[in-house]
Amino acid sequence: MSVSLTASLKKLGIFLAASVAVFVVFTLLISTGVINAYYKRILMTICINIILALSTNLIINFTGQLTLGHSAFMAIGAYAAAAISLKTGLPFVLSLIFGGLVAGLFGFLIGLPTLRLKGDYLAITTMGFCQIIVVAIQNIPQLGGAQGLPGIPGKTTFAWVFFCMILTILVLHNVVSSKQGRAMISVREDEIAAEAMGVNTTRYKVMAFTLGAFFAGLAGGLYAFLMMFIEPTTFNYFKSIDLVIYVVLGGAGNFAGCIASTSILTFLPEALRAFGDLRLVIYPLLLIIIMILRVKNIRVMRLVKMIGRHKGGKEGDSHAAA
Amino acid sequence: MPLLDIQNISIRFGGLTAVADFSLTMGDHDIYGLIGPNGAGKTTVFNMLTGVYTPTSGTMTFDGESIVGLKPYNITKKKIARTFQNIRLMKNLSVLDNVKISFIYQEKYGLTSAILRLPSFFHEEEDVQKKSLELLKVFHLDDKKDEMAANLPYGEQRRLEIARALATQPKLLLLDEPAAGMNPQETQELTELIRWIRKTFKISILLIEHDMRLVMSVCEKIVVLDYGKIIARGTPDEIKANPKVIEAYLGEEAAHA
Amino acid sequence: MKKLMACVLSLALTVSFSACQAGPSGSSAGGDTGASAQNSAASGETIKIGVVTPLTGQTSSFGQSAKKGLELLEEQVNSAGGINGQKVDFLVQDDEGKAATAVTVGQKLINSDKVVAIVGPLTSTCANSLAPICQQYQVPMVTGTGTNTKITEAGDFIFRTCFIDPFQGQVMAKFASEDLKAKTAAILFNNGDDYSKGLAEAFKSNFTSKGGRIVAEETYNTGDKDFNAQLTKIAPKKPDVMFLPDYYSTVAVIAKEARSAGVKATFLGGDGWDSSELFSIGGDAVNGVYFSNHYAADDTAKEVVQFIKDYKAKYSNTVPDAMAALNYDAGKVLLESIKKAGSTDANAIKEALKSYDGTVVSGHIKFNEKRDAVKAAVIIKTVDGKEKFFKKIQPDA
Amino acid sequence: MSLVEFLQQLINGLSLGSVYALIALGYTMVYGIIGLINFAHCDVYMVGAYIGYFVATDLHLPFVPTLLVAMLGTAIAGVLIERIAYKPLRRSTNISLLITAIGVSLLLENGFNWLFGGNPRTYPHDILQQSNVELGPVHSDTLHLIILGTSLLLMILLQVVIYRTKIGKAMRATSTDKDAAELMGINVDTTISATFAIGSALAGAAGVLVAILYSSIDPYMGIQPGIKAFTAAVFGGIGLIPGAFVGGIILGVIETFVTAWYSQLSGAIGFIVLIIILIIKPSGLLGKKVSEKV
Repeated sequence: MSVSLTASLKKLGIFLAASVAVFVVFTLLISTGVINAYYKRILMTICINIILALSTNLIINFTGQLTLGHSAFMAIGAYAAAAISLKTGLPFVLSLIFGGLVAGLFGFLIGLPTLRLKGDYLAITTMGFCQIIVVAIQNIPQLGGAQGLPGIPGKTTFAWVFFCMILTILVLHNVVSSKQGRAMISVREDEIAAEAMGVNTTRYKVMAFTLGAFFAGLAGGLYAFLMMFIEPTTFNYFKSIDLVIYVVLGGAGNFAGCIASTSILTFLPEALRAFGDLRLVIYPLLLIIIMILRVKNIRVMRLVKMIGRHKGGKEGDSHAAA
Repeated sequence: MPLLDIQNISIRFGGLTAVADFSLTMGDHDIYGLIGPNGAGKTTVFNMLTGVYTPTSGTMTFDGESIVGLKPYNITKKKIARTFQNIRLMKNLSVLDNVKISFIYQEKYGLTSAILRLPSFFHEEEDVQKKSLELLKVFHLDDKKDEMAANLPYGEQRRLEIARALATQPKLLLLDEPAAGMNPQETQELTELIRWIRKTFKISILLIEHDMRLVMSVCEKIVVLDYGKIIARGTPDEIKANPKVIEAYLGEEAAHA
Repeated sequence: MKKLMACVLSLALTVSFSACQAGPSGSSAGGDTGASAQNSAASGETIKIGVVTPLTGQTSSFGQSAKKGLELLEEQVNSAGGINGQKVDFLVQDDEGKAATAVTVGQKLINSDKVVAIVGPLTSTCANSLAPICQQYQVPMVTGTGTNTKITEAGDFIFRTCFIDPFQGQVMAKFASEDLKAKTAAILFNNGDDYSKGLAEAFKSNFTSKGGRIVAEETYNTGDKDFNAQLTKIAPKKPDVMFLPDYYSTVAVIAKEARSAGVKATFLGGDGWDSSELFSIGGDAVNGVYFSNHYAADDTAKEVVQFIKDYKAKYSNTVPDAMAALNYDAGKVLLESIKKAGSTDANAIKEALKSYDGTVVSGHIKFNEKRDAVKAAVIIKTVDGKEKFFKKIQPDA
Repeated sequence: MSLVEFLQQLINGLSLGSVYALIALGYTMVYGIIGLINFAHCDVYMVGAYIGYFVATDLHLPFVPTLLVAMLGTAIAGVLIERIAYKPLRRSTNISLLITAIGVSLLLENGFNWLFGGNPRTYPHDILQQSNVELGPVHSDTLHLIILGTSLLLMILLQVVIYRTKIGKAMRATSTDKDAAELMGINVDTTISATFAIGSALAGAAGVLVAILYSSIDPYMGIQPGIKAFTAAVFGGIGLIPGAFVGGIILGVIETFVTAWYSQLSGAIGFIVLIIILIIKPSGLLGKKVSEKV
């Protein structure tokens, strides 16, 4: 891994150029009608889901904390952004940032006490938190309660979701390839050893949670201004479970895999629509099959690696003896 | 002023007193050994020293400051580092990244610098890269820097763990059975390594070890624990001659030695 | 470097993969619709109408009924020669009862299938989310069951053929205080459901403004089956009536538990009570209940009789429920307006809808300036396991 | 709140809690042995209710045979699910197993919705005669008492099975260390299948009993009680059989009293209590603190 400034700038330049190229291609396809409004909406949903999945990825795959309540932060971001825009007429971009910040604040406040729980206990607690947020919103008449909040201006465009996604990729990539990211990964690998090496694990867990919450909040804001109408049950823990599925299928700590699995899984229900009601049977069936095949595949990979290690180990020994 | 001053620390788990009235004083550049039969409470002493457990009573000062009740990562910042009895490397990370973990607390740049890639990020990261590689070179692990830690042979994993602990820049290094599972030749190399570490890094070392040959040859002083209590302390020769130790623990092994 | 490039690549690949799918799946979208469209005479053009309704998920039972109602309508219209010489094709899409899915399938219908208008969505939540999209693309949308007030506020292409939540709440409050002479009332509603909450709020404000007193207002959440905590609290307050605005499968359980908890009040409800299953679940506890509905199955009006007869004939003697009737009505109002407009131009249809004036199964329908149907409600009384027409309540002018 | 009302609410809470406890027992048992949050457990509960429905309405069997057939059916279903979906993943991460369990859960829900439609079906509740039981000023009914008794009985029975029988010993060994158990001659596959069979049979029994209590069933009926029961299991200390019972009962009582005090909170109260408990006692009410050996 290179850490030099010039290499880093070059890398950034190529990434941005590639992103702009992808954006231009899609914009052309949209403006010429090759991608109609329906597919454009799916495309935008994919971008929003990628932001959500990457932020979940930071918490689950990089920091190793199983959260089943990430959609709560999406809800907070969506409602905060929509409400402030409707009440004060704050400009769109500031509303988005506001939504992200409020979500991030909640992430911090929730993360602090709950992140000392481990594994399944953390999972159920975050899931419970998600449910509490949904019920809380249902009881706030100023936010529309259970009936939902209509009349949000439809300001989210393809450019907004696309570049917010690029921004998310960049920021989270920079985070995970810095000391902060290393600290998060060390928490995932072995909390006790990490603490013994001077890593304040609580601090980095909360940092991952807060950052994740911020981007989920940002995605929530984009979603609100895309949908123009939001209601609480959209954000219940089933949405969180979807996110967990995206990142688990994407592979451990892997940006590209996460993006690919999110795109495919967001599009899959649309592709399966031709099957009618049966699609909701096919989807979980595919999920189970993929999980099983994935494990088989990992086993094969491990075997290959083991053979490789055997060779490498021998070389290593001879070297050590020399 | 001694580097480490432990006075009468005890710890109880429920009704069981795991360690009672443990006292130990170490100066700069000392190598001490902590021995005793299995379950005598040696690792528990390490765990109290590194903040994993908080002693029920007693005082511990390091470099003139109390370290009782500090979190493990804060104790590391006070310059005490350790290895683990059952190797605790970050198995899925590369050898290099394992060492870099130890530099996290020493790097000063914040999240903003990381996200915006400000100059401080590059300076410090470059510095860490350099230091880590140097350390790996010293431990003959530099050509394996990109290997996954889990794929290293056992002896190299032990070496990497020591390298990782040293990367935290300690003044006191706690080694928990570093020779466990090593063959005689590797143990011999380890003996050299420990002496060399003290000399090069100018630090003190406290060693838990079952391999008496290693303990007797490197340690200047030895403390013997049995059932959580100190039953003897002294130089290797004194310990070898102590009938209590022979009775409690050394027995037949002493006969072989 | 590699990682970032891989990100871009995988994104580009998957997205273009989805774009490639556009062609085939766009054209095969009619798969869901009834066979009736195909076996009727093959006249060239068909009028494509989108239907957005939940066929899966926790509200699927309502959506299935709605689909049946509309398929009956499709069959009837096409066997009578279609509209303006063209066959009608209802393209039914499943919104899973989720707001986001409603918008996605709505856009599929609008942008890929090029429907001329949309019937639905069935739930208020979905209708609220799809309405701004239909308005944006200027596609007339007629919801037969979206009772939330705000749906039609999205714009002038959005219509509703049922009454709004406040109206039912108002009708029942008026009925309670004027006909039943009730002085005290208790309300128990689903706090997480827009429909239930909407009715409860309207009942509360209307009942108190008529001089009544709400002695207890308790809530529960979707999926709850045990209401004893709330009922034990309500029982000693001895309300004259208890308003239970929720669907039959829930209120039947509440009614049963309420009776054994010692609640003696007369139960009142909304159109969600209407189902033949009400009595099999609720047993004796749901006799002597009054609830507001769109029409009474024992009504002798010819539209009602004919509809029930046709429905039973098509669906092996199943009695249609309100969801079937209301969506049938929404479809019918739309088709008659298309007929009147004489074209499938969106603006022409919109104008025809605005001036619609006719009688369908659920009564006489005319739209007010908010494009909400102005129509009478009926009060049903349950007697000996049967729903009986009790009274008709005309809307205030 | 008067004393009578207080007592009545206590009985309401116990009744609700016994429903939670009944479902939580199977959850916690599977968790205790193989460490999997079996998300599909609540759908096996739904399957049990459906089997009971068809047996009682189509075959006109009385209550006890209906219950037994439903238990047998769900036991088989549970074993099949484990063999087909979970077994290939046994050595992979917890989270992969969790995703698979979610997949199975969705498959059962949507599959039943596709096969039998989403309409709630009226349960043949007359197969078990219910009557009110007056206890002085307060009341309950026979069915609630049966459910309470059943969950108490099953808790004791499970404890006996796990601590007094050979298969129980095998289960405990498997839960401690699969590999070591295998080396000691324990057939781990059979043991895990037995665990699933028992856990699923419990879910089946719960399905029939609760369906009779609430009179109707639908394919999604398991979601909410499943979450509540899981909360109860964690609340009591997941993996501990008495924990599931105690957790269920206490959760039921707390939920009832808070709902009676301020029903607006009813949807969230279980979780609020759970989070508070876990923050104070991270391993649940009866759970022992397990500190990792360093």
